[in-house]
Amino acid sequence: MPSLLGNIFKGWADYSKGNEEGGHHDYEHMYALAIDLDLCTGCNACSTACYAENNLATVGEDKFGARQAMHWLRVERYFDEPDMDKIEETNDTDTQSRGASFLPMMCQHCNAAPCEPVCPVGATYHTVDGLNAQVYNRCIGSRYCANNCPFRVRYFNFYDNADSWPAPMDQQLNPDLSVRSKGVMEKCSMCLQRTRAARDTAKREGRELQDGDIQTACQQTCPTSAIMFGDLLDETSAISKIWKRHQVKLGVYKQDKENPELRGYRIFEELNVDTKVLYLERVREV
Amino acid sequence: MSPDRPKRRPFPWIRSIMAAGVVGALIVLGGQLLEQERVGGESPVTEAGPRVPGAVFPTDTFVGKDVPQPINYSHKLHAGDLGINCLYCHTYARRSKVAGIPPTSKCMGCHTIVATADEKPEIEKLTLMWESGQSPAWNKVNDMPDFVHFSHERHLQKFLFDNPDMNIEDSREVCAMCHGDMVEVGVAKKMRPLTMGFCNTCHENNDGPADCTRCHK
Amino acid sequence: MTAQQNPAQKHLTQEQTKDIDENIEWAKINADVLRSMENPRRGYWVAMFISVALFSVMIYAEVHQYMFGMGDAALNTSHMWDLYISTFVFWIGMSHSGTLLSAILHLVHADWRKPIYRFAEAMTTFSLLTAGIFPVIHLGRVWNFYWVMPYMSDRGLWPNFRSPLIWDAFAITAYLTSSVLFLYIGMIPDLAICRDNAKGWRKKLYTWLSLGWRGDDAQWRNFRFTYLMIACLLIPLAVSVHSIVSMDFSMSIMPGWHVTTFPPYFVAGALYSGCAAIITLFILLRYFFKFEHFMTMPILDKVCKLTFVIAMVWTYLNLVEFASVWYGHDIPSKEVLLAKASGPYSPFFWGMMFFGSVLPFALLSQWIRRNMYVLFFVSVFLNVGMWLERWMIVTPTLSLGYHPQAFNTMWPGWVEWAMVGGSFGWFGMLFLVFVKVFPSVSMYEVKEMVYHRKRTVYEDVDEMMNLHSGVPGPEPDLGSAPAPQSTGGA
Amino acid sequence: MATKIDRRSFLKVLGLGGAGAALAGCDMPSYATMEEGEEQVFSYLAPEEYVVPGIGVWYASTCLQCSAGCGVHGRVREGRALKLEGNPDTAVNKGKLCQMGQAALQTHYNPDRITSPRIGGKNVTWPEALAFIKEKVTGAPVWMTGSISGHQAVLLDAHLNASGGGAHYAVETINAQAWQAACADTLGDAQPNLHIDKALCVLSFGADVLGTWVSPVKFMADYGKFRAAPRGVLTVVEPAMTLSGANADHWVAARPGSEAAVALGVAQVLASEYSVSTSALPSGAADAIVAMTPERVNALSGVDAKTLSKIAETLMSNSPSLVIGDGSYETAAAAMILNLMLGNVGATITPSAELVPADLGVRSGSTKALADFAADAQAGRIGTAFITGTNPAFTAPGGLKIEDALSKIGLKVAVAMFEDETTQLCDVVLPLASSLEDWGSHVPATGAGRGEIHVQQPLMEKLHPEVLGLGDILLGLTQDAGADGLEDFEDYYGYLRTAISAMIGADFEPEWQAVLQAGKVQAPTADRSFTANGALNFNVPETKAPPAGRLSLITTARQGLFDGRHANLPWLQEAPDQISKAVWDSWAEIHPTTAAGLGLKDGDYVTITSDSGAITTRVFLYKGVHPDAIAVPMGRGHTHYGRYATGIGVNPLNLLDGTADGRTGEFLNTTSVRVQATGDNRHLVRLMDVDQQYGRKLAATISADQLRRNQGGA
Repeated sequence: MPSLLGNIFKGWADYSKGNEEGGHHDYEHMYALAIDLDLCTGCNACSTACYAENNLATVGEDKFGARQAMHWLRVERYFDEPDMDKIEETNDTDTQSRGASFLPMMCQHCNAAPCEPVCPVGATYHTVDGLNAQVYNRCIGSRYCANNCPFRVRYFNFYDNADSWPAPMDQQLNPDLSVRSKGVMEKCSMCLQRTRAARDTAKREGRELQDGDIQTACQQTCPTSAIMFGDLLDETSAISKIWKRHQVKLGVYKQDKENPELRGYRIFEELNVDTKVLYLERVREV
Repeated sequence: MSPDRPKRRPFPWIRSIMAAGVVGALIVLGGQLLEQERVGGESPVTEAGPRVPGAVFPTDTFVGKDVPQPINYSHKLHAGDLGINCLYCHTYARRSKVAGIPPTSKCMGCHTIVATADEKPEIEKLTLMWESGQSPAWNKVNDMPDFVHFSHERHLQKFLFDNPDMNIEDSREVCAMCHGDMVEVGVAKKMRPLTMGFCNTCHENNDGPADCTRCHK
Repeated sequence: MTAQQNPAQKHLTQEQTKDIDENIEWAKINADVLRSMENPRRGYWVAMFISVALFSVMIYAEVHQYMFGMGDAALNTSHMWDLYISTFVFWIGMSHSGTLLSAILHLVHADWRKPIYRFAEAMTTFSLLTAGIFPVIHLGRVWNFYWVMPYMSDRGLWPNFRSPLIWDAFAITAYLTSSVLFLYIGMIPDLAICRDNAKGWRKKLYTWLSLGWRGDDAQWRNFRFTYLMIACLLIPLAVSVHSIVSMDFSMSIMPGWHVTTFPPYFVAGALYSGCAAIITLFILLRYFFKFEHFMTMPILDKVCKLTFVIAMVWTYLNLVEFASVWYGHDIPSKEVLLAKASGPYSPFFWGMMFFGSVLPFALLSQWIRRNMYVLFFVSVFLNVGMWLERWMIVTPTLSLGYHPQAFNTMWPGWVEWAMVGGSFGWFGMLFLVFVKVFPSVSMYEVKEMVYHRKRTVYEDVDEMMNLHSGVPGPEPDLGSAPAPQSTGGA
Repeated sequence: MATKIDRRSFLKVLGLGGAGAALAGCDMPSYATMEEGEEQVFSYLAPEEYVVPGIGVWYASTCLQCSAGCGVHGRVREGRALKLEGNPDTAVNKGKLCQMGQAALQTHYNPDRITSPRIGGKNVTWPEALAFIKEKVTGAPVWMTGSISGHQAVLLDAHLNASGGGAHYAVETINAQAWQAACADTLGDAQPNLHIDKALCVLSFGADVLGTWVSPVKFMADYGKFRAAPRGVLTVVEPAMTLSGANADHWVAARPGSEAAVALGVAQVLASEYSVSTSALPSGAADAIVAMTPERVNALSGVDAKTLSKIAETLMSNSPSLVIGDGSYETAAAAMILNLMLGNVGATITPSAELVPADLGVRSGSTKALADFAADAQAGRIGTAFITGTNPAFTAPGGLKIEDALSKIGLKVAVAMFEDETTQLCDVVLPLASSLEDWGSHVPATGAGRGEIHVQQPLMEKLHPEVLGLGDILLGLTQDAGADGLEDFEDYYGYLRTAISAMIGADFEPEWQAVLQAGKVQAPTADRSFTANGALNFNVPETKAPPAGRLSLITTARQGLFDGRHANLPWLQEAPDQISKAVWDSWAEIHPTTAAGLGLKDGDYVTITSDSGAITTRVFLYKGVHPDAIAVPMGRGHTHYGRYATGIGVNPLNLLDGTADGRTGEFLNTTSVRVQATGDNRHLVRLMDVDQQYGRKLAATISADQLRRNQGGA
């Protein structure tokens, strides 16, 4: 009896502590991303690398058109520049004279994630590494999490996409993570399998995880090195320096920067979901 | 109410509901106690001290099926009587997720000299396979579902290599935590359920990680 | 004894001035209700066939969805929910008026509810049984639905108690059990009557179900107390169930969903669509089972007026929500509101506004309240309006939201329409079986009503004629009322 | 109960009794998912020392998805290649890969691979195929390949010499021949090193530097440094927006074929307003510049004087700059003139290193080779043709009539991984090994590594036992043809190992393992210097506005499906196009005003007809294309290329009439077409249906001045 009921009482302590301090956990790491939109050329290498690393299914034209595709990382392309600081020549010229702006959009791993409290079976939760984890075996497919995600970066297996890997293409599947069946929600896991492998290597070598031990698949293949991954709790890491240089802090819904012209910003910050992907504004000659 | 109705005691509704409640409670509590006993709690400390010092040893009464194997190898003889260390054959347990079935070259290392093909029919089968360059197709016994990330290396590191009071000769004790005492078994028999409940309980007792993503791929 | 017909009521027959004819014999009540449970005629089988056909389409759609996945329901990355959830809320809404009628009005002693509360309570139970299907079939992995329940699993896992879907599961199961209990306990005296008049398998069934009811004084006292206790427990439960269902939306952060007035708005909407459904079933039962004597016009009048009042409450709450968005600063919510009014879903939105807020004014005209055919269609369209309202809450928000990449207009796939249609078939099936197996009008309550009405009417007559009152002796011989035969029932 | 209830089933009954099993196939409590004895495990026989099951090993190799030849690290576990990453040690891509490189896995594991030799569509064995070839060979065999380099090229020449000196046609649809010709004419070095990272301003005329031009991953890495503080300015002049155009600070739409006019116009502005001397230019350049007045530029290209002066001002205020031009010889020459005028030569353009073992050098492919092949075939000068690494039947312009040119060849042998349009027309098809299961050595397209030759090694066993590598096939054919000195190599691995060991001067295992680990070997190089030389003959084409109802079609190239070779990879078919975000289908990009003129709205089908073909596809409206142009990306429209490409999209290459560039003979990728709406409309399937941000701060932009003000904040 103690093991089961104990679990709920012990669980209750964590659970209540979680509520008292506004979702506070005692984090071991706080993994985050920083993406420099001025370096991002929109070449889509990161998205294809994500397909290769995470066993993403290709669904074909009809299902893609019905918006049932599985692109965990999508590179969006916009033609307007809403707040290009007040230049007189607006965008309604008859030529796209300042090119297009690209935005790699993936799960933002919010610290106050709106998808976590609404999952009926607790299939998505915040790990001690500061990641929003999606446990594929626990998900029963109520899909409330995807409805509640303001970024729409949660993708549902509407079909059993087993036909995406006809033999011998199934030999390419990465054994470090599962192939999701129909009825299960999935999303960018910030290459959880790589984090796990790096932690095993570090433990084997008897040392702490250092900055640069873990590279996400998109970061590793990005030709202009626009994507950076790292642990915000580690002051010496490159990612902490970037967040600090752009004066962007976690846990707030409005940054109060001394120099408001710094490029770093977070998307939908006003929703107080506390995202963990720092975007650096794209730069264009006026 | 017609007077001629025969006098019959009305059905004792209340008492039957109460009785059903009690029986139900007994079943549930009994189930839990069985569960408790099956999953194991404090390890029964035998006089020779805990089998793995510093670890709560999971006990379980689960007994698996006898799985037919291409060669009926005997752990009882090799690991038991001859006292060969587990890690001699299952070398990958020290360095990788999987413990690994020993390559045929390791078996033939001894069996070209000791107990050669002409003495033992099983060894003859093995040697035939060795010469034809085809390794035996063993049937998995302690099989984890594909979505589980279980790393032998991490468990051996905690209970064997980083454990000061544990020396490598008794690696058999650490393996017994999940595989039971292989010394009394033929090829292999599942001695632990290896279900999520079993792993969870052991992790709780030995303060292992409780984060879902540590084990769920 | 025909009352002097004043010109305004010239077309009203004598029975339409009083809630119930107090001279009706108790034997006639038993006879009428028991006749409604006799072997069904052709019309019944046609209705049953349609219901079963619709339900089998639903079964086929569910098996298809179970085999191939949710894709054919045309759901996509932006619209993860659609008709399943809106129809689930619709059916939960339908169930609340049954409780309103049978529990709330019971407490306020509005005895005009007595002839009609039984089928209203049955409607509650069956719409709950129908609503219960949707949270299960909309799951991606339906075979793990039991993970929602807090059972002691050997994996040491519990459901996530912070999720509104878990509250839904608890609320609906609690509400289902209590409304089934309330329906059954309220029916025990009637079942005793049926037991005494039934033969064959019905007799065995009713004997079991009536729990040995003899109608003696101790049993009545216990019954009265139990019935009152459950009624008191049921009222807060009914209100909380639909508030929790509304929290599925108000707990989210989506524009158009996280509105603080959702709980009362949903409860009002629930009572409103429930009353409309009561009118519909009132007319159907009255027409098919010739219950003109019990389901009289004045009672229908009162139900229509009640529906109108609740409709206005709902309209007020609806407009409050629009106003709070209009004057608020949340730009995405304003976009959703404007898109509802002018976007691809605008015909359904204006349909909802017309059927939900304008059509109820038709209930004010006495002509419509008297005309069965018109009132039937008015009540059906009220419910169509309420179904559209649920749909217009779910889908337009999901079609817009915060991220422009998610902007997408979605129309339900064939699997969804099959499920929605099938749910009406399932409800119809349940209701048709109910009317043939159980008394759809509560006999002892109608007798109670007749008895009380008679005493109030004749009391003043007694005083006038200073006859001895209070003792339910033989009726004064006032003309043509035939003497009641004594029957087995109380 | 007949059977004995053992404890396990009792607990199972107990567990199930309460909840009740729901639908069939439900997920039983975790007891039931445990299987015993269901799955099998095969132990190794005698494994390598470093091979541990469960731990991935990274092997170094080379990516052959395009001719850039980036270095690759492949992750292999339990004998299966799982993931490709860039090789950090190769100077060309320094650990990075583009999306085509990432998708190389699907080329290897593609279900539509040819798995055994075929004659006339019937599977045969290798001896039968080789015997058939030996018997049917007439005349000296010729080879048609893509860009090829390294030891395969050496073997190819050996085979050609040994069997009668046939010609070698290196064919690449997407190439930089015009730029190489211009550099050769002006600098004496066809492939100078371009240093984008040292430039403060890059001006590109029709060269998609970040997308498909020469070595995109290298240029993208340099672009990363180019954008770092002090920030460089990128200006791109092209008829339709490519990936470079999308990232330009200033994108200029020029009428197709008029880039040379714009370049000369800029030179004219530099000379007149900024008095940059034009004396040191090659003859013929100065008067071409003087003739190109702004009014004439506007007439020819639609680019007004204000834009010209803005480009000139950017060039002058940000030096050193770098000007690149491609597409036609005139454009490249005009760009080189601008480089000479601005003094970029020596600053951002430096001499390339000459590879001492010259025979390993790159035979860079061109479309002129395809024209010569077709001409020779028509004239009956080709008896036997070996075709590999290219798909002429798909990429040839319609005007070339490649089908009946091929029909005139006696014996056609295709050495290919997939059935495609060309193998349909060939008599013998030999199954080729993929880049992940073959040996080879490749010289990268840009000389970034100064003589680095990338080594290609197999990451895993061959998927299909019958396939052979190009090196092995060449070695076999050459040994049959009786070449001396190659007899004692029984496979290409032996030949390659001896050749490379000779190059590094050590024939022992450790050195060879070191080469395989590095994935590259350093070949000796000799420095080269620029030699200014003679005349530049200019005839800038008169590109006028097309007559009513006609537009000029451009076949744009995209980093993804490239020239159609990657159409059979589902990852790349489903990867949204970088500019239009469309998937799994072709589209025609057209300017909104032109579309309004033709009465077209988004998603309308149009039929585009030229005098050598017609295609019907949907319109995509956006302002990133010149109003007189209609741009259809190449890559789709295969009639026979496996399940993922057949019948998907349309092939604009067939519409080109095959007019060639004067100096280089390359096909121009523009032709005049008639565009008619067909009336039906279907929503073009795209990643996102909106191009605007609706006032939300998603991809925010700031001006460069604000960045410079906060240089510290970067």
